[in-house]
Amino acid sequence: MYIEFKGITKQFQQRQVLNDINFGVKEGSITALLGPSGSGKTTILRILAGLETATKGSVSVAGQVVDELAPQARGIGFGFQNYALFRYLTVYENIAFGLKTQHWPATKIKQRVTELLALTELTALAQHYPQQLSGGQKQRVAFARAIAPHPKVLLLDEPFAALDTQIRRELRSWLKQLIHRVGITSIFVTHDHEEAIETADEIVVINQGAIEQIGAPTTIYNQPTSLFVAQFIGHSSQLLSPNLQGFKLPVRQSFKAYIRPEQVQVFRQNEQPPTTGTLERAFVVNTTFSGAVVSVALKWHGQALMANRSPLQAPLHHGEAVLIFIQQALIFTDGKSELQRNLQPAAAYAL
Amino acid sequence: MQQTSKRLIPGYYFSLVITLLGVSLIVLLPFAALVISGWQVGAQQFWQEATNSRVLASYLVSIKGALVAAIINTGFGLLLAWVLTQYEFPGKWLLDSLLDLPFALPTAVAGIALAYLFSDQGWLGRLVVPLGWKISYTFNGIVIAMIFVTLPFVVREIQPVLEQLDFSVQEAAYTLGGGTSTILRRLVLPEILPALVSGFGLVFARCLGEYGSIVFIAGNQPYHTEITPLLIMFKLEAHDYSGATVLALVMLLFSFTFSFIIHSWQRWLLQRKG
Amino acid sequence: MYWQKSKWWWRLGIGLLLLGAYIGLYQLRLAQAAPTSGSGATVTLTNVSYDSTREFYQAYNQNFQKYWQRKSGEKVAVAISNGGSGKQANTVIEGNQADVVTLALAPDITSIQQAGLLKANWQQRYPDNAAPYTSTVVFLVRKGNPQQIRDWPDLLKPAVNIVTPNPKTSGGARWNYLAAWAYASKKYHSTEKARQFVRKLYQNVTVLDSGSRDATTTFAENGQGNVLLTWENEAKLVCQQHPGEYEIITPSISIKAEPSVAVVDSVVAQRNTATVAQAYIQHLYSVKAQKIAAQNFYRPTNQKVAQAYRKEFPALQLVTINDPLFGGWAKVQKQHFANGGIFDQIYGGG
Amino acid sequence: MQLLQTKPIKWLLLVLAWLFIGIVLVLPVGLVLVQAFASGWHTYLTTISSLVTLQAINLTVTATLISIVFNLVFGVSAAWLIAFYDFPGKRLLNALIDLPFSVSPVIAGLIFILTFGRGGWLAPLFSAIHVQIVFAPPAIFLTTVFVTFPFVAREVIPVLEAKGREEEQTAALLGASFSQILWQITFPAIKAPVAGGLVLATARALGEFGAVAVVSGNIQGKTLTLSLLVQNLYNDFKFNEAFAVATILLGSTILVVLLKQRLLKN
Repeated sequence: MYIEFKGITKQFQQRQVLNDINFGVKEGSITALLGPSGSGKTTILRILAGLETATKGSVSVAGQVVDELAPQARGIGFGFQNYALFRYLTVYENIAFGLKTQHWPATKIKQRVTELLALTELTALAQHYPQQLSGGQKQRVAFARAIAPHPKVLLLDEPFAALDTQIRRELRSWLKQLIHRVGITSIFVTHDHEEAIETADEIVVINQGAIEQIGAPTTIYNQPTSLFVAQFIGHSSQLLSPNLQGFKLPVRQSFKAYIRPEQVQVFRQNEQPPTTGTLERAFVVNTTFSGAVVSVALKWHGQALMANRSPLQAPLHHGEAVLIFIQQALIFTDGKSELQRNLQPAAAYAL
Repeated sequence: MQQTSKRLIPGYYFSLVITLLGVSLIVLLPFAALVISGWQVGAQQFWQEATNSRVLASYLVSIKGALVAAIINTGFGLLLAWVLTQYEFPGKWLLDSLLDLPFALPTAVAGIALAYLFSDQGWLGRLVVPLGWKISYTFNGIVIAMIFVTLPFVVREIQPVLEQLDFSVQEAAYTLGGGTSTILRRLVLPEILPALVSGFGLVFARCLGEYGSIVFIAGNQPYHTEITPLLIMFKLEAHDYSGATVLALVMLLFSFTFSFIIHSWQRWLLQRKG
Repeated sequence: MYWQKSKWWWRLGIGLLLLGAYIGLYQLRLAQAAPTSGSGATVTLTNVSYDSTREFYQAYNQNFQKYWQRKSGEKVAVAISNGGSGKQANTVIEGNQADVVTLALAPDITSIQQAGLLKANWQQRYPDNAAPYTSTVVFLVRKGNPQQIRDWPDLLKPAVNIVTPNPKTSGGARWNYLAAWAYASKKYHSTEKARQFVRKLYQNVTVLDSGSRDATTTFAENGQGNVLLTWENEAKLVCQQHPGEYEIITPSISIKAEPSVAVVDSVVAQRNTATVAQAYIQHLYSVKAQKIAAQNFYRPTNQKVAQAYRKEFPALQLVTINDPLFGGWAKVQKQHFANGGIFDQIYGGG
Repeated sequence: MQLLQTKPIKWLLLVLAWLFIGIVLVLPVGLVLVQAFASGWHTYLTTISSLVTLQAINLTVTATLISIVFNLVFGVSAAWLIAFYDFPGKRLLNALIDLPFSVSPVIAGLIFILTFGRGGWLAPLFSAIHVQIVFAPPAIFLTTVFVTFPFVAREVIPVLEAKGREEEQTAALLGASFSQILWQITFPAIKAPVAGGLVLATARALGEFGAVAVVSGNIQGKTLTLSLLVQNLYNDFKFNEAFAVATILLGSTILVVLLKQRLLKN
């Protein structure tokens, strides 16, 4: 592992901010620290950067323990949430700043800054001041400035929080591509699971100062190992001991089932269900059209269940009795989770 | 988590040393000298010095003058701030600039000019003599000097608040049938009250300590027109250092208590406003 | 940022020009102030004096500069400080580096002596109790004397508003107080009656300024009160400044005010200025200096000069501080001006 | 509300405002000018170019320059300390910086007499090295520094706190030194409040009277500032001369006010 956290614990005024954090980050990968605000995820980032000290534990980068190193000496590029661009320096000077402080020769500085300006498509804005830039442009300047001195690690604190939804989407994929192209090991902090899933190679879910789960985005999304992760990541309906047909349910034991809306198929009475399995009866409570999908609120055996349906299909009416087919559910028993697929033959399903 | 962060930005010890050195040499050391020499006076003598009849009279003159000046300046400060923020008129820039003069004008200059202006033969003093009024060398003179030196305080406190006042609320209230006085009382006053209070406090505190301008225009007559700072000066000139120290400590104590009360009141008002 | 570049240069140019003009003027004035010829460094003397001597010492300093240069070849510049006598004494005690002190009354110099800055025999070192010029206390009234004030008892009339400095803070004002006391004692031969007389007098005081100069300003410039109780020289100065506006009333009995002078031994020893400082004081007794004093309304102690100026200074009965009635400063200070003394008793109650 | 916007009310309030300002502000200032020239140009020019006046200008300007330099260095470093670091006693430090604002000038003078005067704490130290503090120029400098103490710090601290520390932290992470951060990152952001604070400090230093009056020995040419000279001339019955010297102070005051207005606009 390129970066390794070993037993990081942090106490502040009797409060346990972090409790025995252990994980590693592969070289050249993008890792997301995902968790609600106050979970301690930013503190992990700041401890790695040297902005704060851990009460216990140790961090190493590229096999070297950095605990005693000054923040400046750790070879880390850090991007603050609000970018913290130097507002009285131009874009060019911002990017060149870290190179000048390290006494690079002038020609080298020029070469590197020009290269980064081209990489981040900021060449035309080189002589602009930060307040003349849009949010996305600022983010790109901050990125260029952080990686300019060839740091070993790039740390970003909520890199997209200050952006509009549209720009956020574009920037995520752009950043992901760029980081992979540059090949720099990166960690970023976010509270938005979509952001983490779309951008990261690996996600570390943190809650109340402890790690809940580590894994690839698909694993985290599909196979949460804790109730917290199941609830925190993505939308899902939570049902109490439902009688699910086609699943191996615990016997004489209460359990919880988490069902994502895209795993629930809804059919009108007159529609031909493309399956031979047993269909459940449910009632439509409400429908909301949100562009790509129609999200359907259902009542099934007295419990609330959400489903998605294609807007191309015939609209549903309130109170209408419909048939549903549940493809996949996450069953929690005694703190253990198990992802189950419906054992009945499923239909080719396109939404 | 800001509290536990390491001192990443360089210059901590540098700025710490300069700041502590400055504060210690210029503020702490002299004040320690004041407190210690006050301590050496002894409780009994302290009480006597602090409460003899002439001293008590000077407290009264100072507080009365400061109170009157603060009330007048709060009223006119409100008027000036209103005029400056709500109306457009020629010479507005001049009026706004003139208001800064007392901040910067040396108190001695203000003092002699006012004493001259309001004396019985002065441009203005002459006008009020037939009415049987005297301004210079009476209590009125003290108030005039206090008004002059603290003129900008209230205006500068209220001005920004009035500028940001949301008049759509008032217009809504007006369309709903609230009269002008109701709107002023129920909607405008609560908004500007915290600023008004802090302005009043600033004026009052500054008036209590003012010396330079008042000494020229007050008659400096014990029991009638002698303010506490002047009495401190007298005691200093008479080489009565312990007496001067006692008065200084009493004044300091009073102004700290006063500013504490004003601060708490203002905080309470702001909290209530939300 | 705040100014355009080209404007910057203009401003800088104008600023430098002004600065240059200022420095030039300053050098010019310095050169003018220095005594004309001769070589060698300039000795500076600091004379800490009281309020009413500004005009006198300005004239005397010029005379002394010439005299000293003629006599010793040395250039001397005298810096003067004026203020209430007691306050001035305090600044010297607190470390104001005065080579000579020329104050309004002996006790102020005695307090400097008690602080260890000069020798105890200072009053014997120069003639006339180290008082080279004297004065007395008179009344200054507005033209035509509307209140018909002729002598001390007229000051007790209810309609009279007196302006006079506070004897507690102003040394000069102690003479004023003592003059009233002297009159009442000589007239009624009773301490109790004198006390009542003076009490009534101070009840008529409307403005009690801290210094004698403040009192004069209050009366003459700001038009307060009907009568200013002040020194003769101060009253004459006002008449000179405002010809035809005021009249001086000389009472039948008054006090002989003796402003004292001394060399501050410890300062001159440290600054190495003893010779010139002593000459500065000694020269005050010269005929020339005595004439300057007379021209500045102080009564000369030199008999010949006094004779020449006798028209200027009306004769009256003058009581001295060493009169049995007072018994010297030490006694007077304790009896009248100490905290809780007679003055506090008669004025303290308001 | 409409009532307050009607013409008659508006004019009434305007007239009231101007009348008040006219009586308490314009007339006194006008009087200074009129009286300064009452005995003619010649007296005016002789007065303001006399050696005593020039020496007073010298002393006043020196005291002001010392205060400005002190204020700049102290104000910026105090703001740096308070805005960029967390440490125990921060609130106390803040209160101590503000203290000189709430103190009467006379008390400001008194405390320096108590500290450096003959009976004072530090008297033995300074008399041993033959340095005169009170009733000499050093005391004038000290009191001027004292009364102008908080100006720059007060203006800069809120601006720096509002700005946040991230820029400086980023610069530090990029390996920047103290002076690089100060000059390239922080100083450009606090130029305006620093200038504003300095303007206020200048005004106060030029005109301080009460505190200086306590510690000055009133020695012409040595410890007489412009304000004290005005008072001395006034006490000397030289009223027109006093007002003439006052015009120098008035002129600098107007300059300061204009400068402040200009800074606010930018």
